[in-house]
Amino acid sequence: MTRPNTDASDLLLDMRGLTLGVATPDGILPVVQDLSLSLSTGETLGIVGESGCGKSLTSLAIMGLLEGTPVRVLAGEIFFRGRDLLRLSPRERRAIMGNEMSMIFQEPMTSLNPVYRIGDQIIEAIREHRPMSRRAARDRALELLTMVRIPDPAGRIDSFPHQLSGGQRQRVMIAMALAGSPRLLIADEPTTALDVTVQAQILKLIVELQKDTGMGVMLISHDLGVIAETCDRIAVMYRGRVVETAGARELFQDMRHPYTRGLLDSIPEADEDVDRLSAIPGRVPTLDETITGCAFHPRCARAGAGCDSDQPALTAFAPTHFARCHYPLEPDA
Amino acid sequence: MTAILTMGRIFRGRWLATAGLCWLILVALAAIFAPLVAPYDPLEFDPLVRLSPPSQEHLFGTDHFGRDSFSRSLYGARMAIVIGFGSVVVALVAGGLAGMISAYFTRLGHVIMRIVDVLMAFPALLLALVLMTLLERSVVNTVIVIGIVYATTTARILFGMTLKLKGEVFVDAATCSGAGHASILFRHILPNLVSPLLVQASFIFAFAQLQAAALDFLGLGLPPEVPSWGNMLSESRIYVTRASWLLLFPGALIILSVFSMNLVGDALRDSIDPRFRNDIKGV
Amino acid sequence: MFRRTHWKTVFAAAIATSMASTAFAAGTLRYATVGEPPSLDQHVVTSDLSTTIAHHMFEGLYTFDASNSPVPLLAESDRLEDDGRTIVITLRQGVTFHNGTDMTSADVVASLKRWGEFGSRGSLLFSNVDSIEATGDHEVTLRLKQPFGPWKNLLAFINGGPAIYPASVMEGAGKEPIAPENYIGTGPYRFGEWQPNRHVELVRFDDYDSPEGEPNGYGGARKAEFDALRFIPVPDVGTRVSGLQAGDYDYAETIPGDLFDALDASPDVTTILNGGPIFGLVFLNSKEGPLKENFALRRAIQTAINKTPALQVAIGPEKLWRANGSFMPQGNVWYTESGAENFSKGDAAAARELAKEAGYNGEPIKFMVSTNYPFHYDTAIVYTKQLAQAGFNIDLQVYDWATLIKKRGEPDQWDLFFTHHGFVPDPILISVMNPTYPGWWTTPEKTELAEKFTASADPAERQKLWGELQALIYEQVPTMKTGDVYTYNIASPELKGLGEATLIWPHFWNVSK
Amino acid sequence: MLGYALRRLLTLVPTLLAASLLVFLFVHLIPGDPAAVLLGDSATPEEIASLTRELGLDQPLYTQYLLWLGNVLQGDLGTSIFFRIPVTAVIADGAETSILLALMTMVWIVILGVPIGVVAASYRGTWVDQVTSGGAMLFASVPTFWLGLYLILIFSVTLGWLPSSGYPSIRDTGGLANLRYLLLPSFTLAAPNAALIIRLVRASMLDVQREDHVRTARAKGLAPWKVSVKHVFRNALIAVAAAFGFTFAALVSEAVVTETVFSLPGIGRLVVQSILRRDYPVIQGVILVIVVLYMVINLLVDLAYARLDPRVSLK
Repeated sequence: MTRPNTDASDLLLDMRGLTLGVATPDGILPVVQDLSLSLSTGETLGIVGESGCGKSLTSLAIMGLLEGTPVRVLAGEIFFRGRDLLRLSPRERRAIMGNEMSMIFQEPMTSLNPVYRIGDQIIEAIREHRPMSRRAARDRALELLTMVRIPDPAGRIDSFPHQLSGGQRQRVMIAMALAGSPRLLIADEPTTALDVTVQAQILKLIVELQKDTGMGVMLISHDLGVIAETCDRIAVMYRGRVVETAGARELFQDMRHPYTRGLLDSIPEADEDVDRLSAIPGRVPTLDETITGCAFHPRCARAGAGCDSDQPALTAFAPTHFARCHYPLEPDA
Repeated sequence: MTAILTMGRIFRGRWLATAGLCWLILVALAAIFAPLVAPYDPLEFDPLVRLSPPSQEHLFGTDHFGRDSFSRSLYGARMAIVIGFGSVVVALVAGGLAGMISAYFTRLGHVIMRIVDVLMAFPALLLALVLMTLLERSVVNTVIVIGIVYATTTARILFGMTLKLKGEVFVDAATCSGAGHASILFRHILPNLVSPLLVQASFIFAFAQLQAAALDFLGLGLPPEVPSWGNMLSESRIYVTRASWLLLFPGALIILSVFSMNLVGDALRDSIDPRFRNDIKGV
Repeated sequence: MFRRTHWKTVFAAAIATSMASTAFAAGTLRYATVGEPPSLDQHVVTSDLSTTIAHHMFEGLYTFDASNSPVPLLAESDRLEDDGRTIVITLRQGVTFHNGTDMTSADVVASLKRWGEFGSRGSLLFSNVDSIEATGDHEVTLRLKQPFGPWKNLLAFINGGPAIYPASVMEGAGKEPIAPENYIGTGPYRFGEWQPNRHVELVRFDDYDSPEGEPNGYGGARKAEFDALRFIPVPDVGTRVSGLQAGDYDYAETIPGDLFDALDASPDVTTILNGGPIFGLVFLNSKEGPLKENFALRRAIQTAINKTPALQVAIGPEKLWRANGSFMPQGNVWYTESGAENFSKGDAAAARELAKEAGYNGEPIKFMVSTNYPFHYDTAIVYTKQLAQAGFNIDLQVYDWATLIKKRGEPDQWDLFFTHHGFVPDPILISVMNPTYPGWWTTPEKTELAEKFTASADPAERQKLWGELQALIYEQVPTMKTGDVYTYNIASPELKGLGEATLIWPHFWNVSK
Repeated sequence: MLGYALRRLLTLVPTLLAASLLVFLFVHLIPGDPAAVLLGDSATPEEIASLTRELGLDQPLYTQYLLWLGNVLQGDLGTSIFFRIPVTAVIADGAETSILLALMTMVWIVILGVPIGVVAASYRGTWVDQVTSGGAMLFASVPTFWLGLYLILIFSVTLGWLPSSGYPSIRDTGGLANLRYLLLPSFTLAAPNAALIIRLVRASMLDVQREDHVRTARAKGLAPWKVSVKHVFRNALIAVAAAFGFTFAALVSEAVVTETVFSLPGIGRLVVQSILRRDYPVIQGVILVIVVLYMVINLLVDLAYARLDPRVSLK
């Protein structure tokens, strides 16, 4: 893929040929292959795909949180504001983490340390990168809690995580992520574990915060609906590869990859699980299954000659619209 | 066949645990074939060869009766197995029933668990000491006493596990389909507890050896005439310098066997349902 | 502020003590005992350990010299009147109790009365005593029903014996041992403290009035060289040995025979043999069960046993045991071989024959033994095997000691039990002579001989009668002696004045380090 | 918190009553007779019976129990048959040794168990982990008395560095030099328990490391040691604290053996010797005290647990 965006000044994140592998007793299995994506300041990039497609691992790789997992970066570069994160020392990397770049996770229930008050956890994030007095940090924490619309922040700041609802906890997570005034916010399934009504509130909050701060947001979700509402640009991943990427409007109007179609058709009822997607037959193949050619072909209704042998290349359908398919869909009438 | 495959899966890549398993198999074989393998009668004494160091005739030397330590060690393996299995059976049956029933019938359970609390408040060895003085020294009593000691912890563990399972869908389903209490407890809940029970059993087996040895040491365990590793140590403790082989061999046998059983238990624990993994303390 | 100083002091003291720990120990003898003694009240308690401690504190009218003859201790002299029916004892003057009062005849009378009524061995003498009274400030008169030979030996044997307490302590004292605060005697050491589980400590009695004469056995002058004697219970025998080797104790008692050679050879350890041997006894039930009055069956059992292998197994080095059938050791005035040819036959065939003649049909014979004393148990194992080979059906019942002594009081619970006996200077003190001792040997033959034995005051006649009694023991087999065991203790070589051997109980007057 | 503690203590009362009855029955059902032990081998059954009467041991069991219970409720545990002094005094005397032994053992357990456990967890899967975890399990498999015997042989008899046995009271020596006497015993006692703690610390560290909030902490850009200490270890402590309750019970049991091997004048040996002597009041008193102590320690563990884990509420 040739990179479409060359304006270095607002190019925030630029991944080139990122390949991740997991070490198993049977050898190293690739989980993300040759992934190239970029994100500009102020932009919201959605990454969508079924669980196991490698989207979360990609986000962890960007954050530098792969340590402790069996997953390693095998190849590629991740440029963040012009610096290749993969070449930084751990210390330099940590100076960016939680500061210029921060992340919120899927499980607000477990992503906060249960034994510390939420205020202290936010203060910890603030003071890690900005030397200031506890009192000042506490004021800043209150400010952040107000920003994420926690009701009665002064009363809540000394609560323990278990005393808050799921939505409130996710707000606390967001407050914590904002502690360092990040340029890039990675949100990995931030609403999956929440009630539908709360989901909308949280998404709305993220969008507003993005508008206010001008940060870039990478929103990861299995739910095309969530992505559609919030993102400027969307990348669809399947089994470790981007299969289609386009502007949000562009994608929905003119999708080319059968998998994207499948995802769209199966936008689930709010409370339904990913696994129950009915529009796509079959299941996501497990990692140790070797599939030659297009990884989607066993489930693809359009699969034809060559699909089971040749990996399709990323083809441009428009200047900002690419897809990876031998038999792409025709534009809708 | 499936059992062997399962074992293969559990022990794959764990060479230490595998070595432990092999040692335990060896101990079991020694226990079974002791009368065939033992070069001497373990009770036959000969004052003329007393306290002789290890040699070709007496691999592990002889004790102060002039009895062959190697033969006694082989028969000691028998006692180790009897004590281990016996305690496991007593602990699992008594403790398991108490725990499961308590979790299932909550009101009765409240009473039972209080009794368990009272028993747990007695430090294990003290309880065993008092009971052993009260009863008399015999293999059966030792097994019962050690079993009771571990029955209390087993009851606690099973209580928790059964509670967890009780809330599960399949139990509701069984209840709806009109299954009786006994059927639910033993046909639906129990099968789910078999593997954690096995793990618990392996740790009880290991600790029972140490408890029995401690009781033997305090002179309140197996009858002194029974050749057990603990008795061999207990009788020979004054010979620590005079006849060091009398302490080294049985000591090493106990340590190796307990160590092996712990390794095996550890390997088993890693293979069970993670929900129950933390319930079983073990080593 | 106070607290800070306080801790400083403690810390300084800690350093001082750790540096001066040897100095602290110099004036104290540290004695590792087999366990906690029961009460130290000598009247009612017969534990040897209790006496080992208490005879530094309590004294009787008499004691024994090195040849086990009674010599005066608190007594000064005595005379017999009325053909030996009246004993007049003159007391030493100027003897002070540990509480500061003078010892007078009132104290002696009170003590002897309580001992006579409640004491363990008191009835042996007092069943013959008509009256006891103070016939002067320092004179006591005993009137006997008939002449009684062993009176002086009984008064000299302090174990379960007539220690002299102040009359005030004796007031109201019964069978229950007197409490430690009343441990008031006349000995060279007085009671210091008893920290249960930790130690019993005696401290030097500065106003001690020593008898005169060269030290000889327990007789003669006594001088307390140590500031304190500390008796520390160390029940684990291995710990006693290693503790002495490591310098934590100066003296440790009852060491296993098998360690003798190594310890004897070690320059860091002195071994001290006990002069008077102890001996194991297997009592046979004369009151109930298959052995009751079946003397032939008893002899069959006796014939089956060979005592030597048991001694080899249970004791070890030959230096420490004798397969001796005489109840009194070789060299002792009471030594006699009468009847002893049946001591250790070890003839299974003959025994089987005898048993058959006695009508034995394989009824189970209950043999009680305790594991608290390894030599009891080891010996019993060997005997059981020998008896089984002779066709006896032995039901070996292993108990702890407390259970055994309870059970042996119940005649229906046992047929044989194992115990051991300490050295005693007069055969009258041997437990089998006591008709109420479990076993209950009260045959008419025994009673008659025993009466003659105690009535006689003539040493030669008494020796002859004892020979007949011993022969009767081998004939009626109320008990079986297992052989003499010379136990030994170990000491730091720094201790001076211990002598070659212990008479009965170790003593630490005239001993220093 | 205080209210909770008081309520908990109140609920202990029935448990304690049941325990006291059980203790009393167990102890009195043991065959044997303290009077016989006290009087020694030469005593005749008649003499023993008369002393039994004087000691009041011939009364019916329920009378004796009620009498004892009544005294216990007034804080009087009775008089030792053997020592002829109050049981409370006998226990108090043994308590110094046992408490110091327990404290030193805990120190060993903490200074050995926690760091080694943390190291093992940090080097998970490497040879460091295998050696420490395997070694810990090996130590947990050694009979206490066997270890003690060999430690005495090496450090006291052969090297002469440390006292072999016994423990003089601080009252007598007036200093902390006595603690030397407890070095070997406390290590012996600590070894198997430290091994348990090592494995527990390691396992809970690994469990916590897998938790999401640790990833959050790392995402804040915290240095690894901060993550380890503030987030992983702090949370792992919860499970470890719970284990200290178990450890205490194990300590009491093993102290019986250790105190016997090292001839320490502590409560553990006291109870063994008292069983052998049938000193009923002392056995009852000691066990009752230990049971109370066990319950109080469990209460303290629960309180500590609640402090360590705010999710736990004390009800």
